[in-house]
Amino acid sequence: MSLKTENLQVWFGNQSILNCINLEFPNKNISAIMGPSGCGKTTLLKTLNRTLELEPGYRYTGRVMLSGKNIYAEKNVATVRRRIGLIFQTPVALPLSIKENVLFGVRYYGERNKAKLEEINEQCLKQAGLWKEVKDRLAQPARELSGGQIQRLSIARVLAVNPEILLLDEPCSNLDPSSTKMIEDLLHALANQLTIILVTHNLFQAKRVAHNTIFMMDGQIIESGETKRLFNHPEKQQTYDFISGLTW
Amino acid sequence: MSLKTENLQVWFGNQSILNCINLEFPNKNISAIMGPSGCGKTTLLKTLNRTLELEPGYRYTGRVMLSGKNIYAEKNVATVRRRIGLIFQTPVALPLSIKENVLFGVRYYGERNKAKLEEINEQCLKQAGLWKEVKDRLAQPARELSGGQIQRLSIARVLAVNPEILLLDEPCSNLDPSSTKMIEDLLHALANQLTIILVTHNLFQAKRVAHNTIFMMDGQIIESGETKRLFNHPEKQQTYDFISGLTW
Amino acid sequence: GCGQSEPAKSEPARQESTAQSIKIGGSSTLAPVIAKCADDFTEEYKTWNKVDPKLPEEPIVIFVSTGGSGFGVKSAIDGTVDIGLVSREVKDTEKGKMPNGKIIKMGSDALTIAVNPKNPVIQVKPDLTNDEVKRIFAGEIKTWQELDAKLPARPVVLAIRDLGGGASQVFDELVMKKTPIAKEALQLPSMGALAGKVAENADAIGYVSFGLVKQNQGKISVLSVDGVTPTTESIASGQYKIARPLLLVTKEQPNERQQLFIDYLLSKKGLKVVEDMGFIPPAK
Amino acid sequence: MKLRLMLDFFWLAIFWAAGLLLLVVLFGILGYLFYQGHTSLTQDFFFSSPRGLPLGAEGGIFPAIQGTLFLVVIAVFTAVLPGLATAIYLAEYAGKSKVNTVINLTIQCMAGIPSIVTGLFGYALFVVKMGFGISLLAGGLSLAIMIFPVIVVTARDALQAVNRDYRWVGISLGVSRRYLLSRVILPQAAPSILGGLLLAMGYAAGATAPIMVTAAVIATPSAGNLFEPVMALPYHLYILFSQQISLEKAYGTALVLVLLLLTLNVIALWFKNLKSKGA
Amino acid sequence: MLNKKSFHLSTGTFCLVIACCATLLLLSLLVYMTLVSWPVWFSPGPWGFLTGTDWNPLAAPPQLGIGTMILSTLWTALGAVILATPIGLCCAIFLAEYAPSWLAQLLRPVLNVLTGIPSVVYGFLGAAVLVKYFEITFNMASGESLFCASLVLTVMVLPYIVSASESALRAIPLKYRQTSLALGVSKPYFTLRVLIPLARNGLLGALILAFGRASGETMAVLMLAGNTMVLPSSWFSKGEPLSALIALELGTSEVGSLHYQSLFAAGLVLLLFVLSINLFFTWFRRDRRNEVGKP
Ligand SMILES: Nc1ncnc2c1ncn2[C@@H]1O[C@H](COP(=O)(O)OP(=O)(O)OP(=O)(O)O)[C@@H](O)[C@H]1O
Ligand SMILES: Nc1ncnc2c1ncn2[C@@H]1O[C@H](COP(=O)(O)OP(=O)(O)OP(=O)(O)O)[C@@H](O)[C@H]1O
Ligand SMILES: [Mg+2]
Ligand SMILES: [Mg+2]
Ligand SMILES: O=P([O-])([O-])[O-]
Repeated sequence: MSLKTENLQVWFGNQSILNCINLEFPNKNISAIMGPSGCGKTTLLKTLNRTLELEPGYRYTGRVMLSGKNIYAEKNVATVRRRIGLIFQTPVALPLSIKENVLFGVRYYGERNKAKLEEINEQCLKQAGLWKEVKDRLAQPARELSGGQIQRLSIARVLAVNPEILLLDEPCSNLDPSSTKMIEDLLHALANQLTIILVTHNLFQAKRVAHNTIFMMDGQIIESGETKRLFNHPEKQQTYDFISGLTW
Repeated sequence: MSLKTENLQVWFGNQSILNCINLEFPNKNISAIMGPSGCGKTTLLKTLNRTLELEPGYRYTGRVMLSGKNIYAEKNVATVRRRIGLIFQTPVALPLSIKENVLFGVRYYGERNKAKLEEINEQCLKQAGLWKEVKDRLAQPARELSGGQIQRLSIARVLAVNPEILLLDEPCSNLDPSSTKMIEDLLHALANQLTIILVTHNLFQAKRVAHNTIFMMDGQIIESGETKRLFNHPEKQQTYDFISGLTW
Repeated sequence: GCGQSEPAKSEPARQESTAQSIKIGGSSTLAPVIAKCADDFTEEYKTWNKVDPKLPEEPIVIFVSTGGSGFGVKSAIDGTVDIGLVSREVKDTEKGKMPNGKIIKMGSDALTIAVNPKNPVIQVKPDLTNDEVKRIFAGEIKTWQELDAKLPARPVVLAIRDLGGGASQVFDELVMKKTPIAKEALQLPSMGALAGKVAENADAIGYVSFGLVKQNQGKISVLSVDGVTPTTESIASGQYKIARPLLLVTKEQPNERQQLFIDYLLSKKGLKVVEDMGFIPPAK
Repeated sequence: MKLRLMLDFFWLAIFWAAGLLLLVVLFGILGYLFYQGHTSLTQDFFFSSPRGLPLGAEGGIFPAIQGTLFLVVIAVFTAVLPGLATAIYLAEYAGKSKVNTVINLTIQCMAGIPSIVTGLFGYALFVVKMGFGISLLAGGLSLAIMIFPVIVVTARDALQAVNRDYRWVGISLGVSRRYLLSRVILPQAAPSILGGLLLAMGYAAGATAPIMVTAAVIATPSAGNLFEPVMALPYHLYILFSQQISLEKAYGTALVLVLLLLTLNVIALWFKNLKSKGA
Repeated sequence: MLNKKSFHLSTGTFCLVIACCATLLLLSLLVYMTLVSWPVWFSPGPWGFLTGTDWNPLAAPPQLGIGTMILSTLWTALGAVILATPIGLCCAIFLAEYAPSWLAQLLRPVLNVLTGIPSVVYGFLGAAVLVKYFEITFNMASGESLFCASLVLTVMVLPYIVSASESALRAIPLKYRQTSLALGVSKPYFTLRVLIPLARNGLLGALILAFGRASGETMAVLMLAGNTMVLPSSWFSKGEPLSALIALELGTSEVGSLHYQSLFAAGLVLLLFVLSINLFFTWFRRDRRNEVGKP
């Protein structure tokens, strides 16, 4: 599914947070969004699946087109959010068992068939690379998992509701190197089926996983393009400063 | 003033936070401390000026020597803290006017002479590079200043009580590039008079300002030495991983 | 200023203040009468020197509180009040605790067996025997129908005074004679409340003070007991049996001011209030 | 899915209904009181003594207003200093020590003491043991025991709410706690502390049980002497109603009591706003 | 410098002394009440006193049993909590999750005012309005009942439940909300499946607190419960809760008499009961903190 933003602008109160964002995220590709702290990366992700609406005092103009349709014109917000899965920076285990965490959304959407539920559970946990570690303790509370496991559980939970696009906000910022590796491999695998958009503050991670990279600053897109090109031959001075570590 | 730690160990409750720290901070030099989040950088700084004692449940062994005297053997804690100024990560403006913020400590130490107070105020604000921006509104509440200005105000406030050593905890983490630049210049200038110890998570900042760099992980010193040497020829694998962005 | 809350200093301070003011408390039947008198007294004289030129020019201050006859006797004994109001006989044990005390009779009252005017019992059975009254309050007669077949089968709601009321003790003595009162009975904290309960509840029966019946003319109806209707005459003559005195008690001999007020209470003006409130002034 | 949407709607309706019920209850109470009581609110009602037969059926409630004010003043004056000192100790000095835990626990337990038990204790201690008699002082002190924990808790929370960073800054500069407290923390916490004090005053003004046996009488011409009893609004209301003296006056008294409380609440709210603007 | 240091110490010590005195006040209250009521714990004995159903302290051999009152207290308080729980929780959820901010800002002072309305006013309104209403609508012989008292207590404890539950709900980190809603589920589904389980302990704590408050209430129950000595057999019978007993009889009991002592014993029972509820609440809250500590 292709995702596109057209002249997107976002304010909180009177403060402008995103400014004239025009982006296109290619289908079944991984795009990385980078930029200094507070530049609006998280806000952009939230705008893309309408969780922005949970923030008090937001305002927006412009459009976000999913397969040619503006998601903000859609009546049913829940469906939009289901189709565009968002995984937050801090991994969250809902206060349910591991299995119920995975099936949380599925159950809401009315699936009652037990066998079917079991199947979804197993498949998604496998996709998230968590099945082996947890298959013997599916009924245990999810909060007993480690940070990295909970991060993968979040991914499984989103995959369970069958999204077409996956947004990830700094998914590895709290993880140790080996968990990071696991998530990156998972993203590579998922890129065959889904469009993935990834916010990261780790230049090296962007280099490793992303096909495209977008560099933002102060709510504006400074530069975007193929990852290699952007890192090796940045067109803008700000981009150069950022990747050489002057701005952080 | 030379500062040295000898076999410093710190626990919170039963959890060991700092482990056998032996460091020497050369006189009138800037030392940078780096390491992944939660490795104990802030704790180390707090140990160095005895604000650690305000944390409930801390325990320590070892010594911190200031000019050859163990600061933990000193009766008068307040003096130790005055001599070793600490500036916290989040800049804090006390709910007083700009001028009173600067003079907060000075007044406590009994300075009553008006002219003298004025002089200290002006001199410290100048040192912190803030004088020009605020000289016309010294009586205004300090919270109306911007983040970078408050950070510099904090530095002025500490300078006003005449410290011999300056500890800074990620002083630029919330600042924009231009404010960062200003603070870095300020540190360079201050290094002529003071010993400065700086915690930073920004590799490039360490490269730019520090004479020496210390790399910590899990409460232990992994490697320390001259900045250039450490970045170009790290001796330990962990250091290499960290500076090449694998660990963060 | 509230700094001088030291207990040591309080004694003299208190003596002084009791010397100036008069504290009166007790029977909820009598308290409104005394409160009214005190109000009139204060309004009329304002300062003590107007009552008696020998006294200094100080404002007259009289406090009246309620709480029941039990409270009246008890507080008089422990000195919390200067004059206790009691609407029952003072027991010998109590008299023993205030050997120098004075007991002054303000008048007489009776406990009438009162019901709501809407209650058909007034037409059907306006006269009860003492035994019937006893059985009603003992809870043996639970519905009006059990009292008389012509009456509706609605429950009897008993309204009584709590333990501290003089009325409850008088009633126990004169009517119940050791038979315990039904536990279902509603205990009301004052005679006024008891009268109010009977006035507003169609099924209620209670022993309302004669004075309050007169104050609430039309709102409360009275049944006769053993053929005697409580009236000023029948009570004064002792024909109506469930009668009780209205007393003022003091622990010591009343001081000058207290005596002046007691005199006022026993004067024409005071007794007029007693009469106005429906009670029977003491026989001259 | 349809079922799910209906369920969603059902719960939404329940939650909204519950929230609105709260508004209805409050405005129902206030509205009803006002409707029944506003006719009594004449100048005479506020500024004259109870009169009539039985006393209170006519006239006003001036001595009761006076008495309530005196009681509240005594209670607040007695409780405020120990309350503040305890709060300061808890917030500033005790840290996470055992003492802190014990005192905090005690304060919480004290806040839970039923008001009638406070009255019982006050009666036994002040009225009987210390010999104050049924008096303004005994009632005021009983009320002080009652509002003491309220003052401690609000002041403690207000002090603790002051930005923790201020403490760190102050301490790392090597100044003393007392200096920091008086120059930064107390001024910051003052509006909240005052607000809490006002609420405690409202609490004391409305309490009946503690003064019923320690201070209140049904008639007194004046108030002000510490060792003499007083009339008080809540007790007067209780007597007016329970002795069936006058329902109309009872509504009037209740309305006055509630208006007093509303005023205190509004002022407390204003203090709070003052603070949020200032910070 | 040196005297500054000593002054600093003395401020702390001064405050500590005061704080300790306050602590001792509670202790002395307990001790004092125990001392006064001492004989009662011997003559009828604790068991007889607590379970006896006859209360007649002035009779020739005095009958001292407060079982009836204890039962009445429990009935009214439990009844109030049972009634207030669903309403209170729904209100709290509404405030924390659904109310538009202007409405929430209006409702919070409303809660404050409801907490502040004196209990005598509640009792008065209950007696003047509710009791009449019951008598007329249900054709009851007399409208006072434990239920009536419970109903008014419900309104009185509702604000406590709402504000304590609301803060329990608000203490739940935002991330749970965002995570759930980002999956495309509805708010009520999130509320019931995630929010309430997360806040469960806090919500229970609010109820415990409310139960403690309701048990100690005096004026409202005094005016509404009916004050009869009969052992309450249902929610709709009348009764005399402990607090009402004390309020009603303290004034008339002679200092030092057995009556006086047994009223203190009743007060002690009430006090210990409410204190243990409070202690239980504290223990409960501490327990909850430990759980939230985990991610
Ligand atoms: N709910 C909100 N209300 C007001 N301002 C907000 C809100 N959320 C975010 N902001 C502001 O919007 C700007 C962008 O925030 P955002 O979280 O998108 O930054 P980010 O790029 O994700 O930063 P980081 O790398 O630190 O996560 C920041 O200045 C932030 O203060
Ligand atoms: N008061 C405390 N009580 C218990 N544990 C603490 C306390 N303060 C810090 N810690 C723990 O000590 C460890 C080191 O904390 P510290 O703040 O020194 O890390 P840091 O290196 O400064 O991290 P960051 O880069 O995120 O600021 C962490 O695991 C932290 O959880
Ligand atoms: Mg972000
Ligand atoms: Mg840190
Ligand atoms: O007049 P009482 O003693 O019955 O209140």
